[in-house]
Amino acid sequence: MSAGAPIVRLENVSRWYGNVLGLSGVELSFEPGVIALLGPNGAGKSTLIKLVTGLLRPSSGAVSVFGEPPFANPRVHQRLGVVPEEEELRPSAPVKARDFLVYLLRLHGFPSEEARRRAEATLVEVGLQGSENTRLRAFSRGMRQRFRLAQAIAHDPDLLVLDEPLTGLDPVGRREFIDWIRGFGARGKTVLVSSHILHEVELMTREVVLMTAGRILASGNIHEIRRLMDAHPHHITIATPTPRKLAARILEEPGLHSIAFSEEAGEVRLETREPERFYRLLHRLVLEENATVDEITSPDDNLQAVFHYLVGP
Amino acid sequence: MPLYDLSYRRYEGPRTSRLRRSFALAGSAASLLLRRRSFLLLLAVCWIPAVVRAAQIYVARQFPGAPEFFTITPDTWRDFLGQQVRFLPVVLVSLATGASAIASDFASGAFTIYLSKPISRFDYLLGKAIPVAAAVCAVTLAPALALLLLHQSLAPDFELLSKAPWLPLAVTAYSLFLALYFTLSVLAVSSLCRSGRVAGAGFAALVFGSEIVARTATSRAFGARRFPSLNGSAVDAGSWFFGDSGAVPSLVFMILVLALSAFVIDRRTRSSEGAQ
Amino acid sequence: MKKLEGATLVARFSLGELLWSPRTLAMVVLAGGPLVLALAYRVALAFRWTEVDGAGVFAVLVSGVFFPFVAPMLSLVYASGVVRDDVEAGTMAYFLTRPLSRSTFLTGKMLASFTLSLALVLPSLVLVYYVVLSPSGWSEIGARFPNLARNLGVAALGLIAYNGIFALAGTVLRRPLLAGLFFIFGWQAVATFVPGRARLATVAHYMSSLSPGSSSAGVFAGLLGEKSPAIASILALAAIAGATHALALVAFARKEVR
Amino acid sequence: MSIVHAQGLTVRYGAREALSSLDLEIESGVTGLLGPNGAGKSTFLKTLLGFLVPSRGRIEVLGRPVSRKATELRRSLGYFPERAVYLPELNAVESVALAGEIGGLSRTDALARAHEMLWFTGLGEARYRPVEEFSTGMRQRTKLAMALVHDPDLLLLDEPTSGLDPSGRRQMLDLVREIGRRGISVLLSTHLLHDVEDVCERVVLLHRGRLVLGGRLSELSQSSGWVYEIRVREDEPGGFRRELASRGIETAEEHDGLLRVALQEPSTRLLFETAEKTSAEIRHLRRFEKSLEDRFLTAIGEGTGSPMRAERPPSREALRRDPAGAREGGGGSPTGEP
Repeated sequence: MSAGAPIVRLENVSRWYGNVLGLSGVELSFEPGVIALLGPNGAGKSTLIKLVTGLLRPSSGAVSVFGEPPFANPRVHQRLGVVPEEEELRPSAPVKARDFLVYLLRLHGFPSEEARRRAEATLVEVGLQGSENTRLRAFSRGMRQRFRLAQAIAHDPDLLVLDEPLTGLDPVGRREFIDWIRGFGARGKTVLVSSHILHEVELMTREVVLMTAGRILASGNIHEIRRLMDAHPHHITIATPTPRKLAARILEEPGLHSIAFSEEAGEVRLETREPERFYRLLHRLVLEENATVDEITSPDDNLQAVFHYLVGP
Repeated sequence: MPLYDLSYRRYEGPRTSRLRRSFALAGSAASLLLRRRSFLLLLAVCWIPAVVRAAQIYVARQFPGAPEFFTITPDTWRDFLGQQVRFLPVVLVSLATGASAIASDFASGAFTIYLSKPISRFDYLLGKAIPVAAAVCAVTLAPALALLLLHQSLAPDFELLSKAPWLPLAVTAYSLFLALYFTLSVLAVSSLCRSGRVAGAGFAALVFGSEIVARTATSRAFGARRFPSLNGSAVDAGSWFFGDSGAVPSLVFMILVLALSAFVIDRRTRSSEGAQ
Repeated sequence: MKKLEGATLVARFSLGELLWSPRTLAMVVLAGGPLVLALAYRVALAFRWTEVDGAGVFAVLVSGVFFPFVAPMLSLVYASGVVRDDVEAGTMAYFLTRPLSRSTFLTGKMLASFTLSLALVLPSLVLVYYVVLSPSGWSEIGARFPNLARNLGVAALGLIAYNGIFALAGTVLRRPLLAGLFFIFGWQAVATFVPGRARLATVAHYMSSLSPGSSSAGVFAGLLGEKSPAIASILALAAIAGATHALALVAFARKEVR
Repeated sequence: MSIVHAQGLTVRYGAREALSSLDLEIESGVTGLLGPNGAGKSTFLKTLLGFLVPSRGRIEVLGRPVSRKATELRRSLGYFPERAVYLPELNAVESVALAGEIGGLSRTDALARAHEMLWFTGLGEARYRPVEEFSTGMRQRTKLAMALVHDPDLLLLDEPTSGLDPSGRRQMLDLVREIGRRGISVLLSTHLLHDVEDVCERVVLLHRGRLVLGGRLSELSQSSGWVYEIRVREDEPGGFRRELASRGIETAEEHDGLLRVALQEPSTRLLFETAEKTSAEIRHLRRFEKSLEDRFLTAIGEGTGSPMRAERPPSREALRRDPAGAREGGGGSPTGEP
């Protein structure tokens, strides 16, 4: 790829299914790293993913991956790994997991020996050791999901596109794959991942694309996005043994939007439009006036809140 | 004024019997079929032979001097029922009602839902079989009895029934046997598939295929006098109910098909119980 | 990867898939049906129930069972699934995101379905031939060999035409199976019976035109009145096969598989 | 009160034991059923329903023994299967009403309850539309209505939030909580531990067909020592952590700049002083509680059990192989089609 060109670029892309809107006027480009694709059901995430992986063509606009249109394009697919939307993976014939993966690798042009070696190594990687000779049809949901991941990474692609890759995986598997995805992105590769489980997305990346109704709502670093959202004051909760006293000191602070305290719970809840200023004040109170602060939490500064504010409840 | 609670409420009302639950399943399938215009059209077309027969009875009764072709004997009913099978009405209604009955429940996972409710496998199959059997009866038993009534209302005396008092019974028994035979065989094919279309195609191919084989076997080149086929045997076996013991081999073949169908249905629904 | 290499890779794998899929059992029964009839003929012969000679029986089986029923059904079941099978199994998206051109992929799939239907029909034909003719002795078997060879050729040619038609249906239509059944039992059965040119739009007509010693038995008897010339029939079958396969490739290259 | 009682329960698939001599007692209320893939969760649910026959052992539900013949027992059970299921060709009301009738309600009662259940699950507006046209979220709600319509005493939920978007998930969990409040016991099988922390009072954790952990959720997540989670904003990354280290305070980094700090005393003042010195700002500070995930990992032998584990459990080493070497290594590099 030429230097500086984005790995994936969508220029004014729209996609219709008859009368049904899939995507509308999407402008987007990705650089290497992990990018999370978020949005409610029906927001157009899967359409976008199918456009990028070359399973669909745009109704208007242009999609390019590695600088080329991806639809039915072997040059793009050579460097692409996909976990598609379809969860079912049940060939009618009793194909063994290893044989199926070897076949897929051979379609990538690996000679048979190398394909076999890679297939076996990858199955071990995803935790399917011992199930190489099991028929795909007989796989449980969790095993199938691991296999779906295996086939996406076995040829070591430069771009990974994952549609809900963690569905059906157990907590151990989730943790491993979240780590793996982060590590893969850190190696200079590109990962586009869609997920509904926001706290898991937070573990993978801070770069997100938020979609709704076929449009891009926001894209970029999650903390940056939060900062841009001035309309929503930041919620902050302080746990302290002396809530009344602390609240009184904060009350005069400019930018304060609302404040409430509870002696029983030992906490102060407040909303501020100038969080930077507030944090500085809080530090001063602790260091200069000996206030005790046990906990500082802001339920606001996470993906859940951003998603909630932008997409709606 | 009280504030009513509109969230989840517990149910304290009465519970129905198991048989009623099977009927609920059958009723749902039946109402879906009757809602379909194409199915009603099919039923109407399947009644055309009965209308022709009615004309025959009318002519025979109103014009005593009519040619022999119009004569009414007990065999008229046997031939009528046989024709309903030979010329496909029975096959078509069983296809329309039964091909997707079990297959689509497997594909959609409805089978799991049903069995997680308080009904047994048998209750479920009963609920699936009733609409098919009813549809088969609707194009065999119902028109045949209607023709019998028509004949009796036009006839000046009870000559036919006094000569053959067993006729209503034979008509009923043959029709019910046909219903059982086609219901079980189409449900067996349905239980082997995961899509109603494939099941329908499979059943049609079985009927046509066995017919082609039987015709070839009975052709001049082979000289076999009889060769069983899904449909042909069902036509042939009719004679047994009307007092001809020569049709026993066909009857035996049908019973073998019934047993095989029952076995297949049992195996398929048993193994799918846990696997779903 | 070379195109040819890719297509054979796909064909090899798909062949294995088709071979071990549950429907193969039904297909073996289908292809074995005529063999059962042939054995029945031997029994009838042994008990002197029949006087007809083996050659006549072979002709009946070929024109009454193999050509109008076994060959198209086998082709239909295997070829109509070239695209839909993978869509229904959920495997299509995995194949279409591999670096392999669409045409290569479909070529492999169609090659597999054709090979398998051929592999079921031809041996069955040869076995039936042997079973019905063996009572007449080896000399008769040898003498009539050209007849068998010609029937094998016709079967292969017919199968490739059917393969193209049903593969095209499978690529373009959502319900290829129903359309295919209609084609076999509806259109071909009717068109070969009615006088006029309708029969020229069937595969069965050309197959029976080419088949030596067709007998008057069988479902497609009406056809026998007018045969098309051999060369024309061969060309027609080849044209059908070429056009349908090519159309399927073109349609698939642009198809969005959901 | 105990609603499920299993003793020495063994269930096999062929030669494989999916449940092996499982002894388990489940109290009424909302209980989370956890376990890694293949632990036997779905098998357990299917055994409760009588779909699978145990090869050894006993299992009682609501005080009655389960068997294939125990049809009437299923009147008290509601089952929400994992896979997407629907009744073909029916709309939402018809589906739920039919489920009710099969569940033993009369036609009129079933219809009335079907409407009630669909309002309850939030499908009121869409109840005359065919279920086949529904989105994932709507299908899940229909499934829930079908599982509830005959008013079971025990509801078995297999991954009810799978495929739901964040708001759909929250609404589903709210429904589960509400159902629990109405005196229906719920067994919630899921991989999303956050969901369990949200709605469950108790958990049972299966591993390799056996029970490895069980009890009240509140008792399972306890704080240990003076360990804090902290996030700072600093101009020079790492300075804060280095300064703490120089003061002899142990730290460990989690994801996204989150630090885990073990203090020697309850006061947090030290942290603020350190922040002042390294011109950092504390943006998040919280007493660390052992999460359900930690308990989960420890119980099945994947975690370290220490709140100060330096790293998350090592992923399979091979995942971090060198890709460049692998491609060339095996000889024959793939070439694109011309």
